[in-house]
Amino acid sequence: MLAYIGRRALLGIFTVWAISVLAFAIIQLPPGDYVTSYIAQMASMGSVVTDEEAQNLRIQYGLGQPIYVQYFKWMRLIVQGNFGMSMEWRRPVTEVIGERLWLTVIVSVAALILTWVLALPIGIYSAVRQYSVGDYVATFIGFIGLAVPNFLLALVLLYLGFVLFNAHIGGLFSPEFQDAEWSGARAWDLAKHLPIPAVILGLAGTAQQIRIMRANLLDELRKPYVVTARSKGLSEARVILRYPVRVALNPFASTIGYTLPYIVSGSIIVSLVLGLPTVGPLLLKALIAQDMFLAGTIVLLLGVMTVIGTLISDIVLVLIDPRIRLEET
Amino acid sequence: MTDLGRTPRTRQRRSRIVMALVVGLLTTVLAAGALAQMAKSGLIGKLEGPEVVTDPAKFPKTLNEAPQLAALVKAGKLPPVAERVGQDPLVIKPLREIGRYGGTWRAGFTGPADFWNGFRCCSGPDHLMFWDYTGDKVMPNLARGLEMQDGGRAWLLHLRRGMKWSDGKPFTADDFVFWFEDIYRNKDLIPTPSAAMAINGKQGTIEKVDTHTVRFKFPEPYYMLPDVLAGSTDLAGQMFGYRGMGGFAPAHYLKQFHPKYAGAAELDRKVKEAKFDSWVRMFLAKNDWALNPDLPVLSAWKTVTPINTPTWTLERNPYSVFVDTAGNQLPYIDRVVLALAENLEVLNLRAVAGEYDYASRHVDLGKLPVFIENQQKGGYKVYLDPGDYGGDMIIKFNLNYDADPEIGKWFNTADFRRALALGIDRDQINETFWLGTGTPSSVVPADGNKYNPGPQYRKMWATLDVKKANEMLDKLGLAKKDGDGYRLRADGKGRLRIEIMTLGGQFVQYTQIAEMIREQWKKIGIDLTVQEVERSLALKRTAANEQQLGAWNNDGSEHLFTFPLHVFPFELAAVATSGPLYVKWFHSAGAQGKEPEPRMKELMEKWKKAFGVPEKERIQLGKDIWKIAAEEVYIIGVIGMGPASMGVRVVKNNMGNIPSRQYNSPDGKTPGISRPATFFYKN
Amino acid sequence: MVAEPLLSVRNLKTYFTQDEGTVRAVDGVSFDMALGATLGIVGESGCGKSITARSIMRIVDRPGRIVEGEIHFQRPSGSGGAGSMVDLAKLEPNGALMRSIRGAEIALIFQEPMSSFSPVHTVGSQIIEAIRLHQPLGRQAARERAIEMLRRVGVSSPEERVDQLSNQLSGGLRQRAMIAMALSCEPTLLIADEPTTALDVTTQTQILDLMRRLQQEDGMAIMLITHDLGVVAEMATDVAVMYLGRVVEQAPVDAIFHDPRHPYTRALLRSIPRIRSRTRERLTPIAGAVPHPYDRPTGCPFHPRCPEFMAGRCDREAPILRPVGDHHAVSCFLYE
Amino acid sequence: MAEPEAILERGGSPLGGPTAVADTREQRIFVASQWQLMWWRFRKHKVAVASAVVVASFYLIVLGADFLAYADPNASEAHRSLMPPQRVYWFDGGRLSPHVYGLKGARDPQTFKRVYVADPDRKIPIRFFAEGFEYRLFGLIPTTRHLIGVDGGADATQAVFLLGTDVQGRDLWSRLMYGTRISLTIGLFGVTVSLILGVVLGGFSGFYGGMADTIIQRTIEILRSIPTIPLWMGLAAALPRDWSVLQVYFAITIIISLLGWTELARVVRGRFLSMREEDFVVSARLVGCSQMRTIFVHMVPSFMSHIIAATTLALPAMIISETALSFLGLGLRPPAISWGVLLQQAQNVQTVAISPWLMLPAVPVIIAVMAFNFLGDGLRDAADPYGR
Repeated sequence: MLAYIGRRALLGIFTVWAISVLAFAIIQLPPGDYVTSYIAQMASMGSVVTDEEAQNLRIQYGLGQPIYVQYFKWMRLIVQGNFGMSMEWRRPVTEVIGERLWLTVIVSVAALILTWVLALPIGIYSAVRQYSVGDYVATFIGFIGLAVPNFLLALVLLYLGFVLFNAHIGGLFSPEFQDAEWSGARAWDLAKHLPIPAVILGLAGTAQQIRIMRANLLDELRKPYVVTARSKGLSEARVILRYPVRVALNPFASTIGYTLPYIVSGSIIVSLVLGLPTVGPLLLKALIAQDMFLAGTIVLLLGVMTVIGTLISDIVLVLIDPRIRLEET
Repeated sequence: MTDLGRTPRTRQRRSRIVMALVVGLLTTVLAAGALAQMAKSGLIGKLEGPEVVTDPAKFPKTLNEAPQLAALVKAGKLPPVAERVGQDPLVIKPLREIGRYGGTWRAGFTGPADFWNGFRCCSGPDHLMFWDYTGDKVMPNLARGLEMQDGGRAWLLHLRRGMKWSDGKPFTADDFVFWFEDIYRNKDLIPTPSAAMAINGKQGTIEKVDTHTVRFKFPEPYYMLPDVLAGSTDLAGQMFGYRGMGGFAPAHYLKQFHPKYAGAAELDRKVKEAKFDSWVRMFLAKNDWALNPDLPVLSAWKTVTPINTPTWTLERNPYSVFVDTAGNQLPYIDRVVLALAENLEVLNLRAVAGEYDYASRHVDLGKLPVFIENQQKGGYKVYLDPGDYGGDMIIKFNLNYDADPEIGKWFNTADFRRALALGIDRDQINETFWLGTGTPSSVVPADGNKYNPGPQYRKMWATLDVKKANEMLDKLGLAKKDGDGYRLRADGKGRLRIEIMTLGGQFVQYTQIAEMIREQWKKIGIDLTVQEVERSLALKRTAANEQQLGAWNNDGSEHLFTFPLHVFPFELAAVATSGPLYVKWFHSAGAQGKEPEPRMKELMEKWKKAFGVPEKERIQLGKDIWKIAAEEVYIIGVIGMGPASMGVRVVKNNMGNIPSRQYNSPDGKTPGISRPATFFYKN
Repeated sequence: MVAEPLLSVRNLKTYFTQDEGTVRAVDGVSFDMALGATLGIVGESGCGKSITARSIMRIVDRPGRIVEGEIHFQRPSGSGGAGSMVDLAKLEPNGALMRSIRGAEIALIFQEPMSSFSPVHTVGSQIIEAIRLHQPLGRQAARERAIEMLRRVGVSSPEERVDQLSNQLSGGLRQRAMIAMALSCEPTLLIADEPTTALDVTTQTQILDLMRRLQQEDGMAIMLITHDLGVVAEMATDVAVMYLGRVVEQAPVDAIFHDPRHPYTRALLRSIPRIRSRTRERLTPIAGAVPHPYDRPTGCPFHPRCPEFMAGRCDREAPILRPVGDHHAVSCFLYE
Repeated sequence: MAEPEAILERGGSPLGGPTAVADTREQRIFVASQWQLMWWRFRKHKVAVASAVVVASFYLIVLGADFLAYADPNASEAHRSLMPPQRVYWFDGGRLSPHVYGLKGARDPQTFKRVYVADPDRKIPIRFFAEGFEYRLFGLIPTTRHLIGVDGGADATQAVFLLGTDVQGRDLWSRLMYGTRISLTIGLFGVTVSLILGVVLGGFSGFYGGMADTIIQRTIEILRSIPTIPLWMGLAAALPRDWSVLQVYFAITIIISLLGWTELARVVRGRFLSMREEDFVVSARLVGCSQMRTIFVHMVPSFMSHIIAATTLALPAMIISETALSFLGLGLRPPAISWGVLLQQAQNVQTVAISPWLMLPAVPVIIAVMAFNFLGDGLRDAADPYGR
């Protein structure tokens, strides 16, 4: 079993590496570099940046060298635990991201939990009562979340929040807690701001989860062991919950890994609209400003989060599904 | 319909009659014209603002200070206010009343790229000279006075005695010398000398006369210097410190980061420690007014939490040299908190919700109705500050475009440019995107502006006249049209297609407007392609001379001489260009680039000349420049004197000394020109 | 034969009603089973054997349902007085009473030994669950019972097996475990649905021997559902031959093998290698195939394939099961 | 097995070893009923059937966008900026003659909103198959006929605006029609690309397994580990921004599908894996069918259905992606019209506050996504009863 997890971990590391390359590539894709966009910014504010100045900047930022050189420099930094300087924020990348990363995780996880709370029962119900009215209604609700463009939904909720409840506009904290020290009060303030983003994000993922649960369960429901269980004289509820559902949960658990990036991606858009201090808006800005270390690090971190998510789900899977334990050990 | 149906129908009819009446009223109002409408709306008041008192007789005899500072003085942590301010305070007569101390000014900003936000509100303004509230007259500011010598070849700058940096160290001529010798002249920090320090391309020098006197010396007369010091130029004070500019810098503090003073090894260590890639990066970061809380400043507020954090906070500078006529040290407001807003919609909605005490930057004109609607709820009032510049939106012809000779040829044909200008239905655009608050206009600045050539130029080639436009184009030899009614190229290479480059996400919705113009130009048989690009690309293309038409605004052009880049080809790094080759020609004094056509050349000559002549002549030259610009239509003016860029002002009702209208211009650092240091909270 | 049968099915009809049409999986099945007897039910795949079994257990999947008929089952004297009869067909499929019978008095083992255990629970836990469901035993007691049962069915070192997952056991072992679970509550009727089909020959015989042995020990009746006449010959005391949801012939095992009456029965016998046969005779398959469920023939369902087809008769009316000797009944017009 | 279908299964029984004649006959039954049953099962899924209809009608709109639109989607006019949707009056004095009232509009000097009031005396009759701007029906037949229209035409006061207008006074209904065309074709195009990728790679990795399988699986894993949005942002930002709208259009779809294929590949692979083991494939192999034959004659029949289902389920993802990209300003840009573009232009406070009708384009998005999902589910359930 340990060997198995070890193997998965190795794979994860490989994946992370691959992502780091991809991340770096992604950032290099757009034309120009940070200096170009910096000059553009200056220019649009009526300030002059001459070619010589630009050249200087490029040298100072170590741009201009071939991409792979830059990549290896970056890698070396990272290995030393230094993710480099954000060109736009003129601070170490780690500081810039800082709290935002955790807020991202919090928002995502909140959404994830919500997703399950909705998806599991609905999925089970609509599998057991396939084609019943309930099945339709349940899946319908699930799909609405998927179908509504979440950026629009977010904006509308934002506005309604202001009109109806005079709520603080956007963000995850009230101004007074914006950069206060962590405290019970601050956590509570965060909790109060969490529902809207969580709902918007959660809903988007629910349909997918419902479908997975439903399909798995439909699959299991046809297995002979269900008949066996029934023929023992168990009550229907117990038959369903103790056997097929239990088995159907396994593939479900394995989706954690894939749900996480889905939600994190979604969180970027929603964060933008709701102005959440997550890495989402930061990433978008960084990509536009071509602030490569910042953008690169964020993409990398998101990737790592995903890999970790996958790893966790693998481990969970091993724990709850003895079969794998057998095969793998 | 059933009987049941009737009653509601009659009711409907009645309500319709009422509504019809309303409409009648509205239409008449509309007829009365935009201005009348503004007046009615009461959103645009009369231009007003605080004044700098220069007559020592009117100076306050005693000085007061904010309570918390007084407490510190009592505690012995701070010298008495008189010592801190010095013998020659910068006295400002508040707009309406003497204010009360205290309060926090809540506002929003969009991230580290948004430093202008803080410059405008809170940097003092810390120019040596600065504009009065009309934006026309240059007044002493940090400097006590500026004295011309030697026919404009030298200028004596008199500093205020006893004036101090925010850390209590004296502000003296040495800070100018340090800047000039060790920053400005250091090739690593400043690879290219600034045009602001030069006259006719010849660099000037700065030297110390005595502790409180500095001399600027130039090889040729530099009459423009006062305006240059007042405007948002490279000599505009600490705000451009992040680029090594400013005209002065806190020598006593910065020396420790300068290789000349700190040992190379020592400096190297510091750089490593601070994780910078080079000492230059670090030095510039340390000299960044918005980024470095330790940097000694002269502005009314100083940064305490830097711009690269979720909240950019500034607090009163205890050594601020600004005082009101009653002798109260300014600013009145204790702190300014700019909270990071991840996007503009959130920022605007927060303003709507009254979460900001004063907001104009990033406030979207398109949301004006929403702001007005929520005035009560948000406890704020909406003001409009139309700019003085002629173009909230302008369209530049790239006169050097040569990728397609045919197109290039037409761009260099005055009548072609004029015809296109006549093909734009400005009223439509004004109504749609300025909600009728702008003025259809050529590029010339507001009538009040001292360089305005005269009322007749406002509408020159700036009215809708499809018939005339078509005639002109036909005459030019573009009479042939294709099946869809578009004009064909003279070289027989099919339809005459022109492309306009726009930027998204700006104060003005250039792309959408351009789309509207595309529709309008159909009527004159011109096929316009709208190409929205993002900034860095726009820049690349203009520099590479790949742009055909470019949409932008000419804000700043009301200060024609300190902000020329939207008047004629002056700047390579522009998001919209009138001709990169002309720029090269202009700056290389004819050595490189392409020689402009006579009238353009004339315009450029006049501009250059103006720096070396007394104000009277300069004003005349300015008028001439605008005349040429208007007649030749190198740049199409679309809508001008509108509030589109930072002209929609949302201010809490409890804020005092708020002008009902202020001079809106980047050169005036609006609202800096209204001296935010005199704003205060009534309760 | 005992006067009062343990199970008597009367005219049982289980239909699957769907948009496509109604599948009459079981269409008027009738038969009796004596205590301790072994009834073999034979027929081609899909003739309704399994559905019959499931109908008795009342675990027919949707959309199938019993539309008609009675299933009289005699509950053992222990529960509710001797010989109290219940009509299972009338019971609520998931009602308390039915559930107390299901698994306790009527147990089921069936084909897929591979998948008839939950893959994620240990074999033991599943047996224990069954035991504790019907008997007032504590965890530990139930566990011992389970182990003991496993031992009885010949599982080596049951102490370990009990904690293993089904997929750690061979097919044979699983089937044994299934039997252990089925018999753990000493049912009076064991329904074995193709219990050996999926197993190799040697294991088959082992399992059959096991079942026979347990039957002798516990004296329960076995309903042996299979298409393998060989198995029937070995195990059954009586045989019911089914075709398209009907019993076409029912008789003691010898009668079926030595004196088959129904043409279909004969065809069946001809189609398999005769046990203990001396002369080498060639096997003849039954002409044609089982009709499509949605277009079942009129009259006698077998007539399209019947060698003795009487035009105008067999394709018009449906024959009914009538006695043709002691305990021997056939539904065919040949015997009227 | 309890499933009635099971009755068809021929495995196992030593009885009735089928004669040659019987063989062909059964083969036919088998193949026929494969699809027949699928259709039966699909029919059971009422909502799916309804969805099928919806989807179909959406694609009718795609075909007839310019016929259904009654105004030039780009014709802007300040004096009808931000008109709310007009109320249609169906009856005029008892007899059916659908019409709307002419609108008078002006900007309120106090609120700065544009105010429109209906003028009951000016009825504008809605004509069916009326004259309008010229276009080519299905890109072929030049015509000026439109489903509906008014006599007035472009004149601001003489026009109908079923769904109101946007800031530039452009008719939302007509823009919506064109938006539908682009958004749904993008979906199709994108799905086709990812379908090809998915089937080829998935099939490859499923059928041959081994090294190929490992590599492809890892690739999928990595692709899925990267949050999609940044990937899009990077790739989309990489597009030359001076590309024409059309080029961008295709580039975007390709980008979307470059990431969309993984799911399909997984499904396909899964199918192949499970089918490799199924009796009829194995036997087909044993009999010595060529692999091509094995795949196409034996696997594909039951397999197609899954592809169809998976594809249908992939489409809504495409649609959502398109809107998301446009929102980020990385997708289609004006003057192109797509659902994404329309929504992006509605993505501001003043729309929500003052002109909510501009958010209407969300409705077709929602409906389409739902319809495709239900349709897909229906197909999938139909495709295999055991919900594998």
